[in-house]
Amino acid sequence: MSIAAQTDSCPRQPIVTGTSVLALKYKDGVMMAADNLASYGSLARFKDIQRLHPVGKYTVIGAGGDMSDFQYIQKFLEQLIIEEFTSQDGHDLGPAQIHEYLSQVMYSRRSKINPLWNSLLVGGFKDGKSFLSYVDLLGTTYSATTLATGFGAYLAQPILRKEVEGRENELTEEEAIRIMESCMKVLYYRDARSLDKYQLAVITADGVKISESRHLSTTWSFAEGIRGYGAQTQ
Amino acid sequence: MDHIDFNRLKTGEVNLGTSIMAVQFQNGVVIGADSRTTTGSYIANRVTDKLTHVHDRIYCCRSGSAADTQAVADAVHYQLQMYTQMSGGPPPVHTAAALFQRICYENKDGLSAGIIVAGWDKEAGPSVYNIPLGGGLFRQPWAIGGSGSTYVYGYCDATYKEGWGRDETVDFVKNTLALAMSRDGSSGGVIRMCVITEEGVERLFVPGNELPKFWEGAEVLGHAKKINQAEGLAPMVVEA
Amino acid sequence: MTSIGTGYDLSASTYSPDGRIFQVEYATKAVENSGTAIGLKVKDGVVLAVEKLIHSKLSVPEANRRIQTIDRHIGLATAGLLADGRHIANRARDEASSYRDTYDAPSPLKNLAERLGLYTQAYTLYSSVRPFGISTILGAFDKEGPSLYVIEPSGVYFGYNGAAVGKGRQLAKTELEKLKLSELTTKEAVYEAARIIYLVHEDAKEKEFELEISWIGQETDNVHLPVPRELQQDAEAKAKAALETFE
Amino acid sequence: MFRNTYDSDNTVFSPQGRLHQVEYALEAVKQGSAAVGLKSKTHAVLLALKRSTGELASYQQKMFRIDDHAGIAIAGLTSDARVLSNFMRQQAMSSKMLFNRAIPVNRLVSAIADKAQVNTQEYGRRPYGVGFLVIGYDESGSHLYEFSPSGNSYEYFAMSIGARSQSAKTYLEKHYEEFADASLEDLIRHGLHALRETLQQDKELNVNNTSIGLIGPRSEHEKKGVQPEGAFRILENEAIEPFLKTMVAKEDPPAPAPAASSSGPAASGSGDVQMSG
Amino acid sequence: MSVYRSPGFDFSNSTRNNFLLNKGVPLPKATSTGTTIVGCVFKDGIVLGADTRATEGPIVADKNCEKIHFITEGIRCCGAGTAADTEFTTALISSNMELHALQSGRKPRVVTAMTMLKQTLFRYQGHIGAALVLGGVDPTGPQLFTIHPHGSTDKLPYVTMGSGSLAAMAVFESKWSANMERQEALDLVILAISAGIFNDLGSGSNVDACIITADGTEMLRNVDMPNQRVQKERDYKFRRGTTAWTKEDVRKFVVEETVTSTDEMDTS
Amino acid sequence: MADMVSIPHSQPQQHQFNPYTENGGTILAIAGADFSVIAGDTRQSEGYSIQTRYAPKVFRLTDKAVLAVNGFAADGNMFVKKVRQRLEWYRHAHAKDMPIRAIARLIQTMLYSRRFFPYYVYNILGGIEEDGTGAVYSFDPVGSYEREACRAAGAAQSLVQPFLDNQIYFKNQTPAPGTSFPGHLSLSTVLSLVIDSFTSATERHIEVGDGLEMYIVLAKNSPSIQSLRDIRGMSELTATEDGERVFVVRRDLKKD
Repeated sequence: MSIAAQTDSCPRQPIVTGTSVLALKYKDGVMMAADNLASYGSLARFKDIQRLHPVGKYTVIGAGGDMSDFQYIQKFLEQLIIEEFTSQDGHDLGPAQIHEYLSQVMYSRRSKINPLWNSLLVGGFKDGKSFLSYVDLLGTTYSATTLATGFGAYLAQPILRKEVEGRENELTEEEAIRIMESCMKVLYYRDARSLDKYQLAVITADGVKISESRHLSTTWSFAEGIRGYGAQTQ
Repeated sequence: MDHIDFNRLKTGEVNLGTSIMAVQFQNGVVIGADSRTTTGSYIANRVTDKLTHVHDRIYCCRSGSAADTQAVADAVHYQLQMYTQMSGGPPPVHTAAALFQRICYENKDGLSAGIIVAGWDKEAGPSVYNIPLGGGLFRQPWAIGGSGSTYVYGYCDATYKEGWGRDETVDFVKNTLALAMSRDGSSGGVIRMCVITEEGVERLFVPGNELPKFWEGAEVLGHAKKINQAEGLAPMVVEA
Repeated sequence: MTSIGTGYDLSASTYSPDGRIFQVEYATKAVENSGTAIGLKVKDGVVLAVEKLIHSKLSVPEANRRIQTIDRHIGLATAGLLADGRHIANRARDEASSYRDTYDAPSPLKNLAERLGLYTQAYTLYSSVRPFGISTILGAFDKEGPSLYVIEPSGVYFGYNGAAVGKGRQLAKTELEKLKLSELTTKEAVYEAARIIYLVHEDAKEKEFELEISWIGQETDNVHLPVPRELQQDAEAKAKAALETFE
Repeated sequence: MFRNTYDSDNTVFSPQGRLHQVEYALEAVKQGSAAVGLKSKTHAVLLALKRSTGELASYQQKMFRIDDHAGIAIAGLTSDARVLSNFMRQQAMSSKMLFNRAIPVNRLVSAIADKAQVNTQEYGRRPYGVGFLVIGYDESGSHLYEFSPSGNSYEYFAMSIGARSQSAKTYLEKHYEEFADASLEDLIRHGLHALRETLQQDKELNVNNTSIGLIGPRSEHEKKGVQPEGAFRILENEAIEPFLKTMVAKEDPPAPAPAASSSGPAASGSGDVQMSG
Repeated sequence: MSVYRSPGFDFSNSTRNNFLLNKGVPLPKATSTGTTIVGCVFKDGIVLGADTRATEGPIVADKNCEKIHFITEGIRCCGAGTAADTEFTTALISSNMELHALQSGRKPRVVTAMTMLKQTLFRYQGHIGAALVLGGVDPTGPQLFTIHPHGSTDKLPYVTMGSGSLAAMAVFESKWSANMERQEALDLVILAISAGIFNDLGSGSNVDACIITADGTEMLRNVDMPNQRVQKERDYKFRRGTTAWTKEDVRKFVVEETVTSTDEMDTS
Repeated sequence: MADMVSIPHSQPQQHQFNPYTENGGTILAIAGADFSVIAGDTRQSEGYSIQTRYAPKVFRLTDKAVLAVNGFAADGNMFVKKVRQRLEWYRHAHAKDMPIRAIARLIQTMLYSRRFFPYYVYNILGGIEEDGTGAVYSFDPVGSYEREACRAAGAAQSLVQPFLDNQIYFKNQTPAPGTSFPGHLSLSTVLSLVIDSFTSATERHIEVGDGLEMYIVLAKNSPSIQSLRDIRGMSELTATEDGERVFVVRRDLKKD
C-alpha cells in the first residue's frame, strides 16, 4: 500500500480532533491515557471514540490531532502487522520498530507538505524492555520516561515528571493509575477540548490491555460561594 | 519560528465562550450561566460567575470578551446607582437594558459583548432583554446566548411552555444549560442560577459533577470493531 | 502426448488443432511431480496438510515451509514449483491487503479465489509468459464460515469440502471421500489429514518426508496457524500406527 | 548434453513439466568454484575456494558483506551476484531506515528468491546464473540458506554449492550432527575439510585460494577490532593461516569423492565463469 | 472624523495604530517576559509566589529579578508580561492607592487596587501587556484576584499567570485544598512555582514568595534556590596588559590653580 | 448572543502548514593537534516547552568522525541517518571507513541537493584527518562549509562563539611580552573550555541545559590519552583496534 496515496497536495487543517495523550513508564511497563472525545472545532462532537489503539502484540499508539488521519494511520499499521504476521517466520515488530516506521511516514508526509495532522505517542513492552516515544506531524521525535501531547505537555507533564522521574522502576500499577487519574483530572479542569471519560492502556510482559471507559470524579464545591469578579457580593 | 503560540495564549483576550440563559415566569425570572472562561482552549477560570448584579432586582448574563463585558457591566452598574439616587427609586429592567444597549450599540466596533438583561420591576413585573452583538435590544420571554446557545435552540423551542412556575422554569434553565455545556467546548464547569422575584434574589448552584445527564453515547464506540490483541496471537474479527 | 514435437505445444498462446493448450497441460505435469497437499473443510474450520519431501538431510526441519499465510484468516498450500508457489502467495497477500484497504474488512475466500483464478489464467494467454506450475489450495475461515478452494494452472477454481493436489492426489481423494467432513471437528480433521498424508506417502514409496500441517477455525480464533507441536506429534504417531494396521 | 525442442526458452514447459532453461541455469552455478557453509548455535561460517585466472591475476571475490548481520558466498556468474548482492544490501538498508531493525535473514533470502522466480517465468529474461550461500544472525539465531536460480531457497545446517560440491556435501552429511554445539574453531575446521573435498587431486587449500566469512563472537585466532562485536567479516590471506593449520590430514587412502554425478564438465580449475558460459 | 468626541469609550488611537500596522509601520516590540506567578488563599491570608527569571527573547536578562511588587503594606501584586508595563502599572497604582488612602483616611482595600488596575488596563485595550496576580488582606478579609492585560478580572481562591501558569495550575488543581495552614500554603506555592521553573523555559532560577495576613506582610525573597550556578572549570582572570593599545597618553587630572582676587564686583 | 463570530481566539488554527520548527540546543567542536572534541547539550525544546531532557545531538559516524547536528530535530535525525547510509555504501564498496574530508564533502553535496527545501540543520563535523591532525568542519544548512579550529552553532552560538574566539584563537588578547600563545591547546584545557561554554550558555540561554555530551576523537597512538585518565562519566566507543579512538563524556547541566 502506498503511504503517500493521498493526491491532495494542499495542506488541510485538522477538522475532527482529539486532545492530549499521556504516557509514563512504570515498574511493569508502560501506561497510556487519553479521553474519549473527538471535537469539531469547539463542538464536542463524538464522546465515545477510542484514541488508544493496539498495534500488534506489544504496542499501543495514542493520538491527538486529526482523527481521520489517525484512522488512516491505524489502517496502514494494521496492514503492516498483517504483513508481518503472514510471514510466519517468528519475527514480529516491536514498539521501537513501529515507532521508527511511523516516524518515517510522518516525516515523509511533512516533506511532501501534506502532513498527517497528529501528535502520537508510541508505548510498548517487548523482550523485557519498556519503550515510550513521541512523533508528530513534522516528524519530530523524542523519548522520555513521561510524555504528553497537546495540552498535556503543559498541564500534565509537570506532574508526571515530578511523580515519575527517577522512580520508573519502583512505581506500581496502582500508583501509576493514581498519577494518570490526577493528570486527567487537571486536564479535564483546564482543557476546553477534554472530557471526563477516558481510557487507560497498560503494556506489560502480559501484553496489551486497554481498559473500559473510566469516569473522573471532580470537585466544585469551593466555587459555590464565589460572587462576581470584583466588588460584587450578591 | 518565534514563540508565537504561547504569546497568543498569553496576550490573547479572555473569552466567555459561554452558555447563558434567562427565562421569565409568572412571578419572576430565572437566569443561568455556565462557569467557563477560556483563552484559546485553555480554561483560565473554571468557576466564573457570569451572573452580574447591576441592581437589586436586575442582573445581566455576560458573554463575549470578559474585559469588555465587565467594563460595560461596571459602567451600567454605576449609572443605575446614579439613576436610583436621582429618581429616588429602583430602575425598571427596561431602563437597565437601554443603558446596556446604548454602550453596546455606540461602541459596536470596539466591543465584543453579548448580554442578556433580566430582572423584576414594579411596572412590568418580570422581563428578559437580549442584547446581541450589534447592540440591538429585544425583549423575549426567554433568551439564550453565548457560543453554547446554538446547540440548544431546538431544545428550547421544543420544550418551552408559557405559564410555568418557578420550579419548572429552574429545571428548564438547568437542563438547557447542561445540554449546551455538554456539546460546547467553550462552555462548562458548574451551573450558576439566580431566581429573581419581587421578594428577592435566590442563588442556585449545580456543581460540575451533578449536572443533569442526557444521552452520552456508548462507552466506547470509536471503531466499529476493535481488535484486542492482548491475548496470544491476534485473532481476526469475524462478523456474525 | 501425441502432439509432442508438432510445434503446437511450445507456447501458451498456441492452440493445437484439436483445441488444446498444451503448455497448460505440461504445467499440470509439474504439479503431478510434487509432494501431495490436501485440504479439509470441516464443521468448524479448515485443515491444510502437505507431504514435504526432504531432498537433503542437511535441511533444517520445519524451516522450509510450504504452507503459507495470506491474511490472518487465510492459509495457502501449493503443489508444484515451489518458487511459483511463493509468487502466487505474494500475489494473494497483495489481493487480500487491497481488499482490506478498500472495504475495511477481511477478504472472503471466494473473492480471493476469484482474483487469484483470474491472475493465474492471465499467465495462460500469452507467449511472453508461462503458466504457473502449481495447484493452489486456499483455506480460510471467513464470515461465511470455513471455506476451501483449489486453483489449477489453467486458472480454473472450485470450492471443495476436501481437496488434494500433487502426486498422491488420487489416493488422497479416495480417502477424503470416505470421511464425513461436515461432521468432523477441526481437531479430528488434523488426525485424518495426518493419516492421509502418511498413507499417500507410503503408497508412493518416496524418499524422506516431513508432515506440515496447519489449521484455521474456532480452535485458533479463526487465525491461520501451524498446528501445535504436541497435537501434530500425536497425530503423526497415530498416523504411523494406522499405517501398520492398514497393511 | 542432449538437446530438445523445449529448452530454448524459459517460458516453455517440457511435456514432463520441467523448465530446461532453469535447469541449465543451475548448471551455471556448478561451473563456479565451490563454497561451503555451516552453522552452530552461536556462529555461521562460509568458506570458499577462490580461483585465479592466471599468474598475474588476482583471485576472484567469492564473498560479499550484506550487512553487519549477513553475508554471502557465491558460485556462478559473478556479475549476476553483484546485482543480487546489491539488491540485498538495499533491502538490508531499507529495513534499517524504515524500522531500525536488522532485516530477518530469511526475508533477505526470500526477497532475492522472489526476484529470481520472475526470471523463470517471463519471456526476454534469463534465470540468474548464480547460487548463494547466505549466512546471518538475527533474533531467531544463526542461519544458513542456499539460494538458487530457480527461485528456491532452503535453510540448512550445512551446505555446499559450486563445482564438486557433492563431495563436500557428503562430508557435511557425515558430520553435521556435531556442528550445533561446535566451537568456532571446530566449525571452521569442518568447513575447511569439506571445502578440501572439492579440490582437484593435486591441489591444496592455502592462504591464497581460501576465503572464510563468518558471523558470531570472535575467535582466538582473530585480531581484535571486529566491528561491531560478532558482525560479519571476511578473513583472507594470512588471517586464515591459523585456521588452515588446524586441519587434519586426510585419512589415507583418501576416500575418493564420487565425481559430482549430475554436474556437467568438471570445473576446469582456471578461468572464471563467463557470461557466455 | 468629528472633532467632537462622543461620550464613552474612545477607540481612535487603537484604530490609528491598526491602520499604521496594516500600512506596514511596525510598532516597537516590547520584550515579553515568560514568568510563573501564583497566588493562593489559606486560612489566615494570602500567599503570593513568583520565579525570578527575566528574559529577552531566548536570553536570560536577569537571573534573580523581583516580580512581586509593592502596592500597599497589606497588598502586593505579582506581574507577568512586559516587564516595563508591570513595573510602571503597579508603581502607578501603588502611588494612587497611597493617595486614596490618605484622602479617605481608611485602610486601602484590595478591590480598590483591582478596580484601578482593570480600568487602567482596559483603557489601553491590551496594549499594556501586564498580566497580574493581586493579593492582600484588608478589612474585608483576604482577597485574591487576577487581572488580564485586556482588563478582565477573576476572583478565585487559587490563581496562576504567565507562561508557566499551566504548569503551576496543574499543581494547584491536584493539590490545593480550602483552609490550609500557613506552611502548607507556602509549600504549595513553592511547588507550583518550581513546576514553572523546571517545565517552562520562560521561567527559572529561584522562588520568591510573599505571605500576607492580617498581622502583617512577610516577603520571602529567594525562599527556595534550586538552581545555583556551578563552579567553572577554569579561572578566567586576564593578565594585566592583555588588552592591546595603539598609543599611550598619560594625563594629569590634578590641576593646580592659583586663585587671584579681582576687583570688587561691579554692580550697576 | 449571536456571538459565534466573536471567538477569533477560541480556535488555535494554523492556516498555513509550516514544515519546520526549531528545537533549541547548542553544539560546538574544537580541533586540537591530534584530537578533536565535539559536544552538544541534550535538551530538546519547542517554544517554551521542554520536549525531552535527553535527545542526543552528537553522533559517532566512524572511529574517526563524529557529527553534531542542531536546528530542526526531525531534519537532523533524518540527515544523520542518511549520512550513515552513504557511509555504509562506501564501506561496501571500499571495505574501509570514509576519510573525514570526504565525509565533509559528502555532507556538502547532500545539503546542497536540498537547496530549495533545505534541511534546517547546522552541522559540525569533527574528527581526525588521514594525516593524523584534529579537524573540525562546519556547515550552513545549504552546504557551505569550511575547515576550522573551532565552531559553535545553534541557539547559543552568539554566546559561545565569541568566548571561543577569545579563548581558542586568543582574539583581543595580547601575549605577555616575550611570549606567544600556544598554537594548539592541550586536551584537558579544551575539555575545560567546552564544559565552561556549556555551563555558561545554560545560565544565559533558556533553550540550553539538562545534559552535556562530549565526544572526544583521538588520533592513532595520541599521547593526549593521558588527559582522559581521571575524567569522570566517560566511556569508550571505539570499534576498531589500532586506529583512532572515540570516547564520550556525559555531564549534567542545570534543568531550569
